[in-house]
Amino acid sequence: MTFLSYLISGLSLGSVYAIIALGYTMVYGIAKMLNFAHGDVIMVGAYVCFFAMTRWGINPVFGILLAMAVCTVLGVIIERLAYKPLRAVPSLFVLITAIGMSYFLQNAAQLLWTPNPKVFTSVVGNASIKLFDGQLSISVIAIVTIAACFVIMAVLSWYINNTKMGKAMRACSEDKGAAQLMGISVNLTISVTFAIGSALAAVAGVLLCSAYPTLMPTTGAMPGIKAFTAAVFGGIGSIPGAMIGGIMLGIIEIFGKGYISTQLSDAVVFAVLIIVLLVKPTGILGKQINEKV
Amino acid sequence: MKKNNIFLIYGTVIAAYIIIQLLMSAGAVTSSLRGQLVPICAYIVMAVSLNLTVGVLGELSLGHAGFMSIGAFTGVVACMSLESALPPTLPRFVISLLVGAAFAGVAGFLIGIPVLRLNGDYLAIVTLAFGEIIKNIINCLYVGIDSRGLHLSFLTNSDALNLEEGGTVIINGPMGIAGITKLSTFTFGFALVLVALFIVLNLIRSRAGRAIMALRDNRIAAESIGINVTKYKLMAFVTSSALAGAAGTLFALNYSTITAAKFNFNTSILVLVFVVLGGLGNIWGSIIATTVLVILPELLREFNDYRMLVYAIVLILVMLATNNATFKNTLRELVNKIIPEKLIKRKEGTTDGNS
Amino acid sequence: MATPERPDVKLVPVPSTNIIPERDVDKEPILEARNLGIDFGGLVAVDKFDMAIGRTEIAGLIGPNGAGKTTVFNLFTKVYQPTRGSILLDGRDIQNMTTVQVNRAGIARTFQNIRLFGNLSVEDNVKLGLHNQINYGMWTGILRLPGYWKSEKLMHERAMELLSIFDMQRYASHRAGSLPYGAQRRLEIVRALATNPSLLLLDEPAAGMNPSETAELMKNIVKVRDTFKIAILLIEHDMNLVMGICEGICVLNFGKIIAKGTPSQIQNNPEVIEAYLGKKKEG
Amino acid sequence: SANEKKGESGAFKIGGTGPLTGVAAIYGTAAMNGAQIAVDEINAMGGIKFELKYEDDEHDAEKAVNAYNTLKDWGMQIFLGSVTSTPAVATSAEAFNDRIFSLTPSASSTDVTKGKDNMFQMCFADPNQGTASAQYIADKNLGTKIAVIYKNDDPYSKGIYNTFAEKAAELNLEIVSTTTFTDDSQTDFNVQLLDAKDKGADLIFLPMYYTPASLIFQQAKAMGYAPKYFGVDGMDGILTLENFDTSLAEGVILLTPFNADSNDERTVNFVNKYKELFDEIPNQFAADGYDCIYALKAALEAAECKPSMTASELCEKLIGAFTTMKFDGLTGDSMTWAANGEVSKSPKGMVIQNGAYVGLD
Amino acid sequence: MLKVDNINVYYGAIHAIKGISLEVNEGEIVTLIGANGAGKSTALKTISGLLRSRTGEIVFMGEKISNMAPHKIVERGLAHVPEGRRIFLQMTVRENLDMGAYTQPASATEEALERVYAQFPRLKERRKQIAGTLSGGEQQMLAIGRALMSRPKLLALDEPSMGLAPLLVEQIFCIIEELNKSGTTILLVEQNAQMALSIADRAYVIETGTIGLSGTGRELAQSDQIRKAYLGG
Ligand SMILES: Nc1ncnc2c1ncn2[C@@H]1O[C@H](COP(=O)(O)OP(=O)(O)OP(=O)(O)O)[C@@H](O)[C@H]1O
Ligand SMILES: Nc1ncnc2c1ncn2[C@@H]1O[C@H](COP(=O)(O)OP(=O)(O)OP(=O)(O)O)[C@@H](O)[C@H]1O
Ligand SMILES: [Mg+2]
Ligand SMILES: [Mg+2]
Repeated sequence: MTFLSYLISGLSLGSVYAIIALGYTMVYGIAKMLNFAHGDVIMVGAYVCFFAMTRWGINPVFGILLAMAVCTVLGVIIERLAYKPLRAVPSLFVLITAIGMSYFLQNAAQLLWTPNPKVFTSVVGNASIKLFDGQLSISVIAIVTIAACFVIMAVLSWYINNTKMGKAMRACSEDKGAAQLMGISVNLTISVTFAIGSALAAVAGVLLCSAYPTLMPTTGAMPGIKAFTAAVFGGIGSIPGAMIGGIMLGIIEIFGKGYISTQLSDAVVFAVLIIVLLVKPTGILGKQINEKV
Repeated sequence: MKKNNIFLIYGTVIAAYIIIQLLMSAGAVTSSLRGQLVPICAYIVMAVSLNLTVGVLGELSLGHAGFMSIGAFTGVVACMSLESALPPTLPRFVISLLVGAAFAGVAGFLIGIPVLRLNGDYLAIVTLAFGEIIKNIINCLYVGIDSRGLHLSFLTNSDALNLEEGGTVIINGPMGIAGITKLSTFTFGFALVLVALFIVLNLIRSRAGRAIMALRDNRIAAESIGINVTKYKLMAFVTSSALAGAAGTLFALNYSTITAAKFNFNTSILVLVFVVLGGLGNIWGSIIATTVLVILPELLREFNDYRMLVYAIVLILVMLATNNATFKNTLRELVNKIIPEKLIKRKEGTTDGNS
Repeated sequence: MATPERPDVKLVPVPSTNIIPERDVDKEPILEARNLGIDFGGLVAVDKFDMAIGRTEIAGLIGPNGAGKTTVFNLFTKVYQPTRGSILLDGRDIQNMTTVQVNRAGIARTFQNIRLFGNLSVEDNVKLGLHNQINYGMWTGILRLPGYWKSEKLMHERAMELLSIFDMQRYASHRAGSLPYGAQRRLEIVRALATNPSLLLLDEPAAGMNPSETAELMKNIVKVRDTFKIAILLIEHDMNLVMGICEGICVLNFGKIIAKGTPSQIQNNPEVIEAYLGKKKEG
Repeated sequence: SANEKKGESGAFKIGGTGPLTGVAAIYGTAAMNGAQIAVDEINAMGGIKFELKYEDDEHDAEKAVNAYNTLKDWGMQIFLGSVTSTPAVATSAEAFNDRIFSLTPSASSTDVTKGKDNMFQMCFADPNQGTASAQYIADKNLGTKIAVIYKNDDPYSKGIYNTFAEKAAELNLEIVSTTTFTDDSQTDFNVQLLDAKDKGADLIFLPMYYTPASLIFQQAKAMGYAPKYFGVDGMDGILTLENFDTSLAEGVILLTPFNADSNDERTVNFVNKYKELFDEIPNQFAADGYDCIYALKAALEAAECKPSMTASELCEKLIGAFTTMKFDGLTGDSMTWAANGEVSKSPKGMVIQNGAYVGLD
Repeated sequence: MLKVDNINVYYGAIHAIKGISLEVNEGEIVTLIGANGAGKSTALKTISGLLRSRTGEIVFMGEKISNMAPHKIVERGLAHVPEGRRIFLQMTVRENLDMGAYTQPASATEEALERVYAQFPRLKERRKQIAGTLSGGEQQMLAIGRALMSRPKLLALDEPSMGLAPLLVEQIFCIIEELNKSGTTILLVEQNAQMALSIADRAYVIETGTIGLSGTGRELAQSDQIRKAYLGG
């Protein structure tokens, strides 16, 4: 029973990591940059939805849509202003602007919305399903998050592999110059990538805060790093990989706490990560692409 | 290599030291600046050593603060344990520094083994993981000393050390180390910077350094001409982490307290920002970028609440400007216009320095 | 088509089963591949590959695109592990060697798509080739002990000497990545030579060169062989070069050897003409 | 040197450092705001005048020392300590060397005051809270099987836990489950709660701030587990958490020196002012900041200090005043200070009922 | 059809193209020859919009295309097979070809694909292989095939014969001539000047960033100066 409870907690936590990791890996896969501001876009999304629901009394569904709209615009603006001018230089430089952007968003949020935590109202309520005479309970938000994860993963995979824009994205990720020669507008493609990634961030923010309802300007930071870890764990750039990586990470974290030690759980998570990467150097689903000599 | 003009590097550092010493003796240095001299030195050593990994070896590391942490804690433990046995500060300081460097170097070696099998972002995540593990472990670690020697305990609390009457707890789990006697001085810090520069610059401009850079540029080609990848990756990694360890000791011995939380992901990122902003592989750039970026938040204190916001904006703008071709060209043309040909070399340096 | 100036190379007739030139016949071949093969998934990239290269031979490996020529180089240098067969270098099986060890044992190569250390200077690229020839330790370097100065001076001299073979001394301080294409190809050869090989593998050394540059290159390849007394195996699609300087030629098609012989034998082999050369050319 | 600069405007220059940005910004801003209200009140009264300057330390020892040095350059005469413990340990060592009198509103670790005669605390020291909590639980028979969840990378939390565990053993309280979390893993508490539940704990001791506690309440409820909760002063503020479902905290007992819902006239006045100025209900940090300024005023008056005195002169006088005076503030009546800098005040046991704090005794 | 007027191109401080002007008429095969580093590839990249010219003007089909984004230029019917192939290494052969037809309506893709497969049967055979693992020559075929997918009006080819087997080189030149006959205008950069001149209507010789000589293919092939410098004769 304990095992099952742990597994369910792990799945719920993991699904939150997974949903963030999906956006992360999407942007990484296409723009080839580690967008360290992703976690902070999540935070903004959660705030927008929070204000929509609690201050303006908007229905949660519209709250989410509004959050997605705001984040989409924000994501595209960030890309245009801060990342686009650096497209020709090594991605490490963009990493640094992304970090600057992350500082910026956190501090702007603090000035706008004060550093005081707010309690997020779950968009699907706090109900849970009780099994085995209430010995085991699964919260609805966990189920919704997992379901959302699967849907998003499926839609994203399909989109990238089958649509024209999806193919343009893959082409841009490999060689922007050659993609242009195919008639692909690199600017548009990357903007769309960021738009999708940021809209996903908004969804992730809402689900994250529905499951773990504290909302602060720094709310996105740690989940952002965890999601980055999850994305790498699953094989960065791989959409199903991000999902699997996120869920694995959640489960390992909970099992580490439950069966090893709550004090050492962080070390356990990261040690497992290192071991997995030693065995599979490109993550769980990452393709080992050998350079032809 | 042109961008690592050694005379410029040593010259700037030594001149800066002399000028600051003169100003200090004239009482013209504010407490604020004076208080930052040692951390600046420590961060310079951090940046220079990280540049060895990121700029010269070409591997992204997101856990450099982990090595700093190991150096800080082991160095301070050494320092505090030797307090009665070795009262004079200079040798005690040097021994602590060596202990810190040695432990961090060993950690670098251990983490270097998985590093060899991974590239790019996978390596980055392993270093990040390593930094987190170190932080977590030190938070659970208790070390004390009494007449019987050092005592160690894990996952408990300081009582489990069973210290004798009069023994002292050195590392107290999440409380870290408190009551450190400040041994670090600007002069010690300056000396460490010189040593670090000497090691890194000479390493880069030697047979081993060339091999390390070859790995960065093209691993397959390097193998094809018989360069042992494992050996040189490890060499760069261990040197880099040992120097970070020394920087950690210097840093820790400047404050009366340190905690594991100080050396978290954000600190690793901060040092990475210094390195990238200063230029990959560009040691002089690392020194300047570090100095400017450490002082900048202090200069921005006037902005009060907007301080970190302004810092973020400055960071982004500097990044955009330094990578903007038009901006660089305009700057070059401007410099060409204002300054006669033969002075350009030197003047360009100062323009960068003030940016 | 204009006949290129042929460098003065004396072709030695050889028995058709063995393409080693006569002067090398009584010596053990520098490299011998026996029944070599490799598969990629379902694709049999190289199969039943037998070849012997004489001590001072310039041999050619030709064949249509995708025939498996580069793959053979990758097998020789242990970039790929063969699925079947064995490779003897100087009579020693290289089965358990790594790329690095193979190089130290005497095989150096260039790459079809240039792989220089683009951010380093031309001189440093060559010095890296000398890495295992002139040795000193890490601390000798850091502390600038006398060994450092001595070795670096020696390296510099050797590097300049090697560069001068291809008349490239003037580029010594340039960034390798900024050189014109042809110069980059030559630099790769110099770097490979610096590792003091007994067998040099050149993958399309003349690609991207115009005919006059190619003619220059041909002279240089022969010069290298003559000065260093080493064996050279080259892949090339420029028939003027191949027919001009190779003593023995081996033709691959779909991973299998379809012909071995002297240039004139190859040029007149109907199977080779059909698969590779196209309608016969004069000259 | 800067240290010897005097207050020019006839006001005492008080400097404070605390986290004004980053994760811990709520605590720093609250303490700063509370102190500012007190300064404004006092300046309006006539008599002693204060000039207050706060610098951000980002909850980091290095930045705190920088902030402290900036304040020194400004001419700080009295140091309002750092708000959080780790930075306070670093700044108090500097202030000790510089002989600048320091009073921290809320840095509760004993390392802050240890060995420094000029360093005083307005809040309880961690051990006091730990012992007092255990004593209180034993006295009131609040629980038979106790679980503890603490934050392993937080000196505050770990410090209280240590003394709590010690005292609990002494009092024969049975601790059945001890689990932890860290900054990196403070979202999911299911494992900790399951452990407590499986071991049959009927009371959970939560030496932590209210943000993670609010998650614990929510997650325990979701899993159908309803033990008693016992918190410490960091729990204060949970009811003012925006949009918090206060029913989750129903029955939570906490030891806190400050109660924003108190009917005490000074508290009401302070709370109203704070709401008006900052649009928020003040927490304990704000009250601590407020009290610090009034305590300094009392001490300065008692020792007959002048703004023209140097920091080190003030330091000696204030040490004398603090160790002898009695002070009534928002966070306690008849507070006194021991020579080691620790405050003695009686914590108020509170229980949350119907979304409000109710005094227990 | 294409008119390049006095363009100047820089790489940072390096002045790579110093005032080049040239013209390509509808239906022609025009070739650019010149030594390594002369600026041939740079000229092509500028025409297709990958690089910007500081001065001058490029006009394609009566429309000014200098300073236009490359993808817009492609849409107007100018395809460029870049130096070094630049195929999408991690995509399959088929996907690469699909990318080539990006600007085309989906209905036209199948037919274009059949044509390319007919010209390069090897590509059909390897359509599922990851392009990065193709041999050098196979990659070159893919690069040309990919450009043909967009049915360009003007096809700019940068050293298409590099790394190809002799049989294939002949084939490639045949294909170029065929394409030309079926209405595609060709701008060809080649090291194999002999072959290039033999099929070209007109040719330009680029020498360190400027146009040295120009004339019909035949004229240049017979010029002594050219023979010495570029034909190795
Ligand atoms: N790593 C690999 N995975 C799958 N197939 C491969 C791999 N490497 C090579 N091949 C295939 O093996 C065959 C031989 O390739 P190779 O590179 O040896 O050809 P090549 O003879 O050098 O041709 P070219 O003259 O065009 O360079 C090709 O069909 C190629 O697609
Ligand atoms: N990215 C670049 N950065 C700096 N200089 C460059 C760059 N690309 C080319 N150059 C320089 O510009 C000049 C022209 O180069 P370009 O590639 O156009 O020559 P090319 O005629 O195509 O030669 P090749 O026959 O070798 O392909 C050369 O001197 C080259 O070194
Ligand atoms: Mg090949
Ligand atoms: Mg070119």
